[in-house]
Amino acid sequence: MTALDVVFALFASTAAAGALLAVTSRHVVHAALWLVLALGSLAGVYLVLAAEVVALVQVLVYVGAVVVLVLFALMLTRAPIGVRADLDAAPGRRRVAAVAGLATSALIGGTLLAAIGSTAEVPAGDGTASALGSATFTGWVLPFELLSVLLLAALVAAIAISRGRDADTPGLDDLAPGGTADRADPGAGSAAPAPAAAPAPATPAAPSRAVGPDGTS
Amino acid sequence: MIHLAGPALLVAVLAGAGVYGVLARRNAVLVLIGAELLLAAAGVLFVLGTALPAGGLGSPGLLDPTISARPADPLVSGQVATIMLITIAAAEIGLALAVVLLLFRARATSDLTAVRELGEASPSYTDHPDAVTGGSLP
Amino acid sequence: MIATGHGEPLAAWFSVSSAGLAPVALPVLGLLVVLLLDALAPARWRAGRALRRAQDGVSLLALLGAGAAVVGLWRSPDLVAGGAVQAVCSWSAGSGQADPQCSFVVSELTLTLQALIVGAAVVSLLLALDGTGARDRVAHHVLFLAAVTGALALAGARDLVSLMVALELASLPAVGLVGLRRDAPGAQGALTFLYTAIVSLGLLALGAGMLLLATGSLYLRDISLALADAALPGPVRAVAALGVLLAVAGVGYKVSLAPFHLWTPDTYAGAPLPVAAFLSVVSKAAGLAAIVVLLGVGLWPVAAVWAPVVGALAVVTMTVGNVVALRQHVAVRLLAWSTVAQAGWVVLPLASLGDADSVAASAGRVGPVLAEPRGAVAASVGYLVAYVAAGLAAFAVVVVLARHVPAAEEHTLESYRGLARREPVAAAVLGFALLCLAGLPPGVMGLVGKLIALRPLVDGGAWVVAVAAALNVALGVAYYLRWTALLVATPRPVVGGPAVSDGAAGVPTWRVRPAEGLAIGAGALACVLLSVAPQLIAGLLPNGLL
Amino acid sequence: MTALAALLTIVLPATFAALGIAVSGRSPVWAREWGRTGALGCLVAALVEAHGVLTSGQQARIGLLGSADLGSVTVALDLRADQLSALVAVAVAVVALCVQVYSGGYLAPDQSVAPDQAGAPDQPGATDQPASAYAEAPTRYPAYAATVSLFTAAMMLVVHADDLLLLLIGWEVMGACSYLLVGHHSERASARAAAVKAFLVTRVGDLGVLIAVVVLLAGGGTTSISGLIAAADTLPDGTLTAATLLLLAGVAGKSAQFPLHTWLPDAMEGPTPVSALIHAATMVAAGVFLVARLLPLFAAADGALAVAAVIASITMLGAALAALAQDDLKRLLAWSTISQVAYMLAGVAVADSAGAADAAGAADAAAADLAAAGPGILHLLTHAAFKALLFLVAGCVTHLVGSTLFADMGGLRATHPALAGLLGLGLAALAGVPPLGGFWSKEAVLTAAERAAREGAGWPAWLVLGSGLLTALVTGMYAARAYALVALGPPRTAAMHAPDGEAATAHRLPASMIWPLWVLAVPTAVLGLVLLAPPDLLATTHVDPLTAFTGAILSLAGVGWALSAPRLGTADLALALPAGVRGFLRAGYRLDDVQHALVVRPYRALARLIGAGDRDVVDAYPRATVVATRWAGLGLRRLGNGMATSYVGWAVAGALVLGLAGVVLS
Repeated sequence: MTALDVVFALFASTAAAGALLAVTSRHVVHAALWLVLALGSLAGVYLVLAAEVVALVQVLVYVGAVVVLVLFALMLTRAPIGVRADLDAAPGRRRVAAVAGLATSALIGGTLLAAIGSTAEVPAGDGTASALGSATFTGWVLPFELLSVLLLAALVAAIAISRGRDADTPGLDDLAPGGTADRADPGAGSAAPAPAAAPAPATPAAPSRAVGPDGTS
Repeated sequence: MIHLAGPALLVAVLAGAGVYGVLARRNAVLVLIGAELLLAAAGVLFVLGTALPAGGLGSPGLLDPTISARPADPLVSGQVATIMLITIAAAEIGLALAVVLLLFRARATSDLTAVRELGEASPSYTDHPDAVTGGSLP
Repeated sequence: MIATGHGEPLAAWFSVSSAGLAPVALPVLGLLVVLLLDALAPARWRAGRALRRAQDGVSLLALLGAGAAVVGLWRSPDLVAGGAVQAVCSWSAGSGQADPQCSFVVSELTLTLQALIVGAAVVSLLLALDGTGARDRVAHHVLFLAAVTGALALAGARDLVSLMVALELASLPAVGLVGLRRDAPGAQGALTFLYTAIVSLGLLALGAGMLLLATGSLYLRDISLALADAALPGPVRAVAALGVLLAVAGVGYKVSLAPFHLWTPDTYAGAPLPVAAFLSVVSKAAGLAAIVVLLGVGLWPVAAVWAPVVGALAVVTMTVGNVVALRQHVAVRLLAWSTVAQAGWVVLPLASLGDADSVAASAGRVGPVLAEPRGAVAASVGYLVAYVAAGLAAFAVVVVLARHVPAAEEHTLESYRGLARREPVAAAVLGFALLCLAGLPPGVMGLVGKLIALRPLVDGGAWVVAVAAALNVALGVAYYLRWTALLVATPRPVVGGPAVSDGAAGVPTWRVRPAEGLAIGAGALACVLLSVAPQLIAGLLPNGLL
Repeated sequence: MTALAALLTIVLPATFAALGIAVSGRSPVWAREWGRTGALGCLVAALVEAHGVLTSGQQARIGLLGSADLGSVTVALDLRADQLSALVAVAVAVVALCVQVYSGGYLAPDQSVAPDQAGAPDQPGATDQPASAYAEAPTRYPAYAATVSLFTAAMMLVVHADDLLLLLIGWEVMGACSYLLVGHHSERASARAAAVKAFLVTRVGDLGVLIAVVVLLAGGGTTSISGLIAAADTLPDGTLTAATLLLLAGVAGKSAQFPLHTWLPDAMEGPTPVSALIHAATMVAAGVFLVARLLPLFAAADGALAVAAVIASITMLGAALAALAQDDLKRLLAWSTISQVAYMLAGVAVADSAGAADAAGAADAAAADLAAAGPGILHLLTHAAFKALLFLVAGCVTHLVGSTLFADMGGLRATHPALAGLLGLGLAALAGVPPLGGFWSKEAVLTAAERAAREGAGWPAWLVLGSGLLTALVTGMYAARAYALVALGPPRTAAMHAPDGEAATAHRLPASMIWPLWVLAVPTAVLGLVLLAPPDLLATTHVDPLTAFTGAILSLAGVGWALSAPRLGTADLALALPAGVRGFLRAGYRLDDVQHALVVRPYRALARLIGAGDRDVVDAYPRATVVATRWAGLGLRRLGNGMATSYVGWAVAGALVLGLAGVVLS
């Protein structure tokens, strides 16, 4: 039991507790904040494991960006502030989920612990920025470049999806190929999305239209 | 030097919590929190992998203390993988939130149980509607 | 191109072959040009169709360029000599490795898969061109090219990080494509797809982490060498096995293996039809590339662990797909479930690698043993080629009909009744494609594909799996035949449904656009060609995998 | 030239099938002419091929599609033309032409000859009713004629294939065509059921052939028939035994041998010309042909020929007895087909290639192998002639009477003496009355069995001999009984009455239905002459005088017994049997009931539960195979409940099971 072990135990237990609270909290904003705690503590875990750069990225990207995004989304979707029971699935489903979660933990933990045994101790790795930079731009240059394309594509996709559709600008589907002259019902098929304030329909609305091919729905 | 069992346990707990979070939530945004935890578990595992000497758990140096530890992985594979994983997760969550917003705009809800008209149990896909009980599955 | 690294613990050198990466890089270039065109184009271009034409042209050119690069690489000296181009490699002085570690290798397998992906992508793009609105054209083309880039990169990826990133690159933009419909079904389809993709990424990453932990490397070659070492302790081997199978689970959703397949029908139904076509062929080819790279090229020394599981998965997948497809009455959903069933066939040959003898014979050997599972991988890829050709042809007809014929709006199979009288050419292509999928003559391609998929199993003695697969042939024939028979059936008098055609019977009231005609023609041509010369799909990968 | 002719026998009917569909539109007249032209061209090509093969004595190999390289094996998609294929091709072409011509009259929309509705549409027992055919003929005839052409082409492909894959394609196409043809009267529930039954039962056997091809491919590394025959002695025993037994399953299915024979009597639901086509030369004969073609493999495999002999022995006697008790002319003919095909199979099964080689003095082993199948093939040819004749005559009788039940028939000799004569000729050939063709071929089979038995072939040969002799007796009985019921006695129905009544003029048979009968009567009578100058194929086919005498005496005894029955007080010999036995035989040993209880009834119950779906005949096959799987499909579909996280849940569960399996397996 070294000092590092103690520090690690602190961070790890905080992260684990934060994770458990984040998935069980019945308060949406709290859930997001518990996630911040869990991911922030993970940065500490990375530090103990001598992955300085990873810890930095974790703080910057996760705590700084991802959680903010989540909070924004919660606000934009008018998630109720306060304790709500309808965040979780039905009790039966939750039990199934708990069994699945426990099984996952047991399988992964059991296999890892069996392989690790009782004596294995690890030295601190080399997680300096210089080492990581060199590695990224030599051995890992291909995934790095692919990642840049991925980020660009995700950006384009997010913008394109969230741009919304104006009545006068045709979207992917309802622009009839080459014009509307040869279509039977150019406009009738494009059921405009329900306005944001409309209540959720009790039954799926017009499901048969939902399978409309491109061009009609 | 820290004991390996700690990080391993952390991985197991995070993965389990992530799986529970994904399956037990019905708010589309909260499901994403579970998914993030699952990815975080994988990140810890990667970093743990780099902390081991070359050859991983199977390397002789790890199990036999008399052999001096072999040099660490010069490509720092695990840490690079973690960073990339974090980046992918960020890209994914951005896209996911855009989709959730789109869903919210179209159906005024982000409750996954309320929007399932694409499913097989939806009456429009059954050849004999009376043979299938509608959409009231849990 | 060799650059020296920074010192002892770091990579001593690394090399990048720009020619080898050209097929992956060209779509990225096209994507950037499309974006730039949109940003910089003068206003008067925007008013007319010039900008759209330019964007279409650039996208097609980028894909064709990638195709040309693939053809060019096939002639490269390394490949002609039976080897492979090591496109992105590094060598670490301190790692004790004798060989360089490569994250991208251009081998015969890579090129075969890339050629298939490029071909399928070109046809998918042609199908999408006339369905894409003016404003979304940029987004569509950018996402399309990005997804194709990911698929192309998967074919050559040889380390788990590249595999992971490329797999996501092949998936995330596809989610965006599904969401481009921008309505509730589109959002649901995209969300279903995305959640499955994220959780699968989690599983894949956990699996990769386990493998890293067990073997100390993320390079497939090093991993397989480490796992082939008989001295590996049992518990560590268990970690590796768990890693391998979690990785399989993480990749399985991409090819729609049961039980990771449930997103497939919903997403296909929610997506714009051309995107569904893209998902069912290009995306599936990417998934198979990932599985083949992971299992066939990388982890086959531990095949004894995963082969029985993959065999079971394959049989379960094809059974589930066939059984549910029997009850489908909506064309797209039927195609979706049929792709599930076909996915089982695609991975089926890999199950033959579990033969204890071949694994025992290879244990402890290094180097060229990696060429060993050629037969099974070639069968998998061969079946995939046949499936992609038939799937494209079927989807092309469905897409074009749905776009032009109001009667096909509801998209049930019933709206295809008597199609042969109204649209003889389309019905002929669709019918032939369906027969190919079913594996019935004259769709010889499908029959041969099924035979070559079964062959490794029979050779390897995996009789149980082979017989189960053979029984599935009969099951699958049923729903393909049902659809095919509807094409030539007598039209029913209209009962409360839309009239079959506005004009006189047999006179089309619409004209096929050039891009659509090209797409249908290409699909039909591929089917006919491969049926007349089935040796093309049977004789793939003559020189091994590397 | 030979090669080209062989190729044309396949290509011509296929082309005209396509033309018939594409060009004739809805005109039955055009469709009829396309069909007839195709069949005529096919016959000419087959004759040219036969001429080439018989004069030059060589076999031709025809590279068709080049070769397909399936990884480590090469599939040479070749055709071949030798004496076996040429002779069978001629028989197929003759029958096909006769059927095409005859169908034009039988199914034509000629209102002037439409008989009165004698039988109710779904009257049990009465099988084919041309009456309903008339109503449908204008729209269905093109498809019908084209299907017959396609059927011919498929059979020609089977006959000429030198590669198992090609053979399999023809085999499957034939199955699909038979499904369509048997279900021609798709408005009748019984016709749909019969079509489905024929398709499903034969498919069970086809699965055997498919697996056998895979086994041979795995064991022999090739699917080339020539290659496999050449390598027959070197193949591993296990492969040979497995493959030949699986092939026998396919043969039993296609050739309607016990226990897969049950579809054939029901297939009488098809129009009578279709029955002639299926029974005489094409589908049913294909099974026997397959055994003859692959005889060296069967000979090399332990026990395969013995199994074939046992199957044939059981089938020939059992089917003959069942035929004796039938009260429907077409069903009687159907059972007689089963029995006669069993004779063919027996003739092939007792083949002794070594003895044949000695006797023929043939230079090469391949010719000897072929010659060994001689008796079976000779019977195939004579049977093709007389069975086609019988069915076409039966069609004429049906046309006159409006029913296929014996109860409605009688007195044909008085009203239509020529037709009665032709019927008598066909039945006499069936019974094996000398000197008709059927006599020589049947005695050749018996002689071969006797020789094999004497030369130590063991008990299967004795079994075949004993069963064959008994069957000869029973065959004579049922053939003569049929004649007695149809041709003798007083006319039963108005249609058969007085030749001067208006009914008789209304029922003048069209010429196109008459002259095919005379064409077929010639080979029925004189095909035995071929033994005077036998081709190589039949070089070793002998008729031993003593055996022939025994067989002829037995069959004549049966004939006499049945013919004298009226004088003994009962018009129908079958009435002499106890009622229970008669019913048992008539129902085909109640095998259908067994099948019904085990398969059909559960299916029906399920179908009722699920609710009647689409009644369309195109859905029949899917429905039949599907029902059991539907419930599973329903359950599986419930998984797709539209909720994303639920899908993810299954994915995670799958991953956990996979991971657990991996940990356990390692």
